[in-house]
Amino acid sequence: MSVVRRGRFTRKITAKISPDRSDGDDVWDVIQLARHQDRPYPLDYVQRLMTDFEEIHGDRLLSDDPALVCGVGRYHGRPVAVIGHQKGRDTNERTFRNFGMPSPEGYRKGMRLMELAAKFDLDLITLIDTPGAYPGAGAEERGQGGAIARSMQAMLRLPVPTVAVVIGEGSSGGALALGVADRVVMLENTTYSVISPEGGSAILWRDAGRARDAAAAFRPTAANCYRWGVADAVVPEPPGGAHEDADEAARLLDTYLDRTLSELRRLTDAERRTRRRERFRRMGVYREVPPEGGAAIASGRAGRSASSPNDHPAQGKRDPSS
Amino acid sequence: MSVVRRGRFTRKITAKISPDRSDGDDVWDVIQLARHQDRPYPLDYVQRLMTDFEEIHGDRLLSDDPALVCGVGRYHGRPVAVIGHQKGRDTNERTFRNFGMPSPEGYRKGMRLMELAAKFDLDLITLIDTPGAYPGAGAEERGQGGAIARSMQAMLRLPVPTVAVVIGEGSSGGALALGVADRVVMLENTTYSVISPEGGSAILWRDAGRARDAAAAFRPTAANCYRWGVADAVVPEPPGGAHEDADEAARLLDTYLDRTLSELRRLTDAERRTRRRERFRRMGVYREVPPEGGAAIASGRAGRSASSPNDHPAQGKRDPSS
Amino acid sequence: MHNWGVCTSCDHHFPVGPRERIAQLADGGEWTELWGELRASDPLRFTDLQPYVERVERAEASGMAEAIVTAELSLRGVPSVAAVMDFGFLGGSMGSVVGEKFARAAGRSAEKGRPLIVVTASGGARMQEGVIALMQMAKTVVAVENLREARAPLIVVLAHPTTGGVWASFASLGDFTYAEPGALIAFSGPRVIEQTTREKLPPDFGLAEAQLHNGQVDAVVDRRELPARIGHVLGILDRPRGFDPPPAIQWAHQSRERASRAAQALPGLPRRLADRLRPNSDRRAP
Amino acid sequence: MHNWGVCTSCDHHFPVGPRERIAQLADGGEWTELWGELRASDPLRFTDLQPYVERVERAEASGMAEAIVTAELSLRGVPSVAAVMDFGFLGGSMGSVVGEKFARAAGRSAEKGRPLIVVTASGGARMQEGVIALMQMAKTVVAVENLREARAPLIVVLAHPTTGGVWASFASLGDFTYAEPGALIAFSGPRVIEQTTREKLPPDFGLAEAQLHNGQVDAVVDRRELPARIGHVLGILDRPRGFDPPPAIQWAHQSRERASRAAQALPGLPRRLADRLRPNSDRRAP
Ligand SMILES: [Zn+2]
Ligand SMILES: [Zn+2]
Repeated sequence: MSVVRRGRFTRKITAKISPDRSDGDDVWDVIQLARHQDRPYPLDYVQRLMTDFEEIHGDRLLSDDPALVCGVGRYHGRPVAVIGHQKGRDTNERTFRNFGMPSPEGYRKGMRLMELAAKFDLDLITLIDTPGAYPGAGAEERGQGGAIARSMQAMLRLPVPTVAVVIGEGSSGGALALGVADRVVMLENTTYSVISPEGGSAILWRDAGRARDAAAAFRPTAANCYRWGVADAVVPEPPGGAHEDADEAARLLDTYLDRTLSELRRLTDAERRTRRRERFRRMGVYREVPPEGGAAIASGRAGRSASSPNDHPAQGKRDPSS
Repeated sequence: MSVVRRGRFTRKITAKISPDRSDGDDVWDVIQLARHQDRPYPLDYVQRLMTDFEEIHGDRLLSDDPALVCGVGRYHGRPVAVIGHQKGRDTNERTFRNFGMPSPEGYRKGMRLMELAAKFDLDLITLIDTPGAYPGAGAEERGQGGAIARSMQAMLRLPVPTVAVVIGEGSSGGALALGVADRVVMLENTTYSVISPEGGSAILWRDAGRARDAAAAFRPTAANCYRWGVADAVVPEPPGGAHEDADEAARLLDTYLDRTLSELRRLTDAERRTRRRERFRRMGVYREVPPEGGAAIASGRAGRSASSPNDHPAQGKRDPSS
Repeated sequence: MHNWGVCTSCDHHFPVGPRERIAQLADGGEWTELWGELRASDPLRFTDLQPYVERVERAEASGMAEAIVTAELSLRGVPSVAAVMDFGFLGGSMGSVVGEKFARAAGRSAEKGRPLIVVTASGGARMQEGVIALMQMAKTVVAVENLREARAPLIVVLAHPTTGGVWASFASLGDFTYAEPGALIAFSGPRVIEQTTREKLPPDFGLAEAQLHNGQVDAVVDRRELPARIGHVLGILDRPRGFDPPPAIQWAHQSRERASRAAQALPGLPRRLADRLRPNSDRRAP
Repeated sequence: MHNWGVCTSCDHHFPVGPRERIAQLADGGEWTELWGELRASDPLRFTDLQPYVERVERAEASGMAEAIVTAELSLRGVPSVAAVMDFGFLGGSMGSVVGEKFARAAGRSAEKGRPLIVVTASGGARMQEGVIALMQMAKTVVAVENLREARAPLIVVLAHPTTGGVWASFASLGDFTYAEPGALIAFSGPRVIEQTTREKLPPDFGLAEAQLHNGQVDAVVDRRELPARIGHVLGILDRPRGFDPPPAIQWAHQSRERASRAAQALPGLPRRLADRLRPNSDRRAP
């Protein structure tokens, strides 16, 4: 196969996605593109996709975290809620934004926006682009782990349609905290990974310099995440990457977002919540070996669930090697 | 009238309550009793009323506040949730408990317990005894006002039966944060007030030394609060006051609590929530003057609401002087 | 009032009466007062340095009805209900009338599905109504719950000062919360804190700008910009009527640099905070 | 294991394997393993310093099945489900098997209305399963939601160490959360923090005792007291069966002094905190 296809989105999602980005250099290229400092950030997409936008500030507990931008906007004539990791483009703004690494206060601001989304029946769009949640002593003391866990919990409980878009690098729980959505989509040149390649290098290779090797091992590109069932769709970017033409990047995302939200709105609140839970409940690849002296256990786990048309081959599947 | 009577509770609530504690000295006496350092505190009641008790700690955000004790216990063979202001008896414990003045973290721990109460269908009992929420710069920076407001909001949303008991002094929003319950009851020698007499003296008399005058003006005794419709019942204390016999004080409270919780359990979750909201919606005494050139507006506000058998004459009433 | 009650030289925000305030917010300055016939009562027969009834009578004699004015108006084309407090009436204290008018305003909003715009200015609960004033805090929270179920927006503007029981009830529960520059926002005022704790407070204690830093408000907004800002939010939250309006995406066919700069300048970007934060700081309360 | 794996001299809590742990918790040391047939797969064909499949094979060869053992047991008379992590199996890392077994355990709890007892010991997500390991965090949160709807208690015991994606998912979401003395509890470990921020960390960074102070756990509990403590909580939460048992209020006809002292000594009174707090302190994070 040479083109990533995905049901009714096939027409639009026909970009030049190599389906086999397992080569280490290719993966490294995508990582560089995902981190390109001229890539559009959440406020760049908001500027292009929304006719109005009003940011909220503060968690009502302790502080405001500029690493997460949260607000309400008008999208295709409807009110929506937006949460995005904002990295900052110049040195001053990067420092101000803490390089897009949220503190617990950021996730708690996000949960406050989710309450508004529930009250006002706003579709929720999250825009993911972070090297991870901020690793600081103060962040730990103020419950970084619990903030991420409760952000996922809040997304699972939301009655409204939710779409998570990886627009740059999506690393670690700091990314997933905003990723527990009805649909998870990745732009073409983005990554979604359990850890940054640098972090993986330090831990698995015990050597900070093996980031390329780690990247080649994790293979966290959009195409691979789609193949693994972690992403529901891959949205093409303009030639050369989103940083070459932010307007076109936004337009391509818009096509996917608008259609997907319309589709999700056709479901009831309860249906969306149930399917959202089922989607993540199915994640994982494992073997079931026969218990000692018993027969192989093979029932129920393999294949697609009838209740979800968006099931993935890689979800809930027993590995063929088992 | 010489005895405070209250529907089906009349039999038990026949203590020696003077119905006319408007005399300044009497009010001051009650204030002293309400603050007596040998009075039973929440853990003293828990010890006597519950067969088991497990305290929870921490707000999962920032800290643990020992000024508010929160936990689950077994009461008459059923699980219940308890939140109480704990003042501390000796100097060390008073310091540790911050004299029963909660920080925002205390109210947030309380809201965490309310989540447990909702999950496990636990009746909620709050035990109120505080000079007020802690007035500190840090408490303000961490959202003391919002913590109190959201604690009230959480109590209004609870599906389970809730009873608030003023067991000592109930001053200011720091007390009311735990007081938005299905039933509000006061022990005989307790007070419930918009502010402590000392605070009222400093503000209204511009003189810290007029606390007795302020007390006489606020008249915040249980009997008066009952008369004003702020308390649904007054629970008698042993001769001399609760500090003279904690066991007997607990037994007298137990009689009221057990019966009231049983009664509340007969309602549906929705009925309780609706009536709880109506109870506080009706609070207030005001006049409606005829608009200029118009007729007097007299409809609807006076008298009892048919939907609540526990309506009070003083709730939602137009003042007779209007 | 001249320049909306804002000093033309230093932008200091002077107090503004509730009727002027409503006129500032209302399209064409036109609005209809609601429940102006509600007046304070004296349930406790309260006397401190003077009888409560006399305080009320003197305040009423100056033309004010109570510490809150409720109204129907149109704000940037959106039919709305407003509840605006009056610090000039007994320190904007919340007694039974404030609680009842707030609750009625919220009820009207909920019933008609219209936004409730609240402007607070209050020293807290009205002590002369004793524990009955305290109960108004709970009453207003019930009203906020009504708004939530009706999906009616609650916009709160915190004017100077917003303290005590007002801050600890409905003023803290807005869907969107704006503060006027320099407004004191606190549950306990600075004097009480200094007397109780012997703490030396920072000069900006409890001020709107500090409370933005503390995550307690969404923005500090100049009074002259309030109608535009609130109108902007209401416009966003407005549901589509009938059928969806044409998408009309504002494709900004501008250079990447311009687009990026424009994005940085979106309303709400908390530029002022940048100065307060250390590089790479792992922020905690100052 | 001798003395539950706790040093008889200094009370240090040594690591304890999941099967010994379950036996410690189970009445009579009797329990039934569930889903022991689940084994790790290698969806990424992952190799770092050695192939993932070889790491798994070596770990399995030592008799462990995976980094979590799930079981049915009776704890102080309450039929329960347990999910106990094994730091000895690839650092207790959470891959697909941990996520699936946790989800099945929660499903069993929800279905039967039984408590789920979780003991965590984990370095975080299993990196060798890449982003699929990351997704297990969301999967376990779904499982916690199932428990909530079924009203089944979730008791979490945090053993040393509980870090990364485990702490940032189900381990943070217990109804009651206990930590073993000295357990490291953090999302980012001390080494990562020091390398990233150049911060000098306090010696008790992230330890159970500090996290109690930070409001992140309900209590620090000695391992030998865990069955009694958990049994106590489960006994409280147990619904009355059939009809209410006789009230049997424990009227303590003791002197006021004795009663008061007894109340002070109730389980859960955080005495240790007292030493850390300044008099009249308006506490914030240290
Ligand atoms: Zn000036
Ligand atoms: Zn030792």
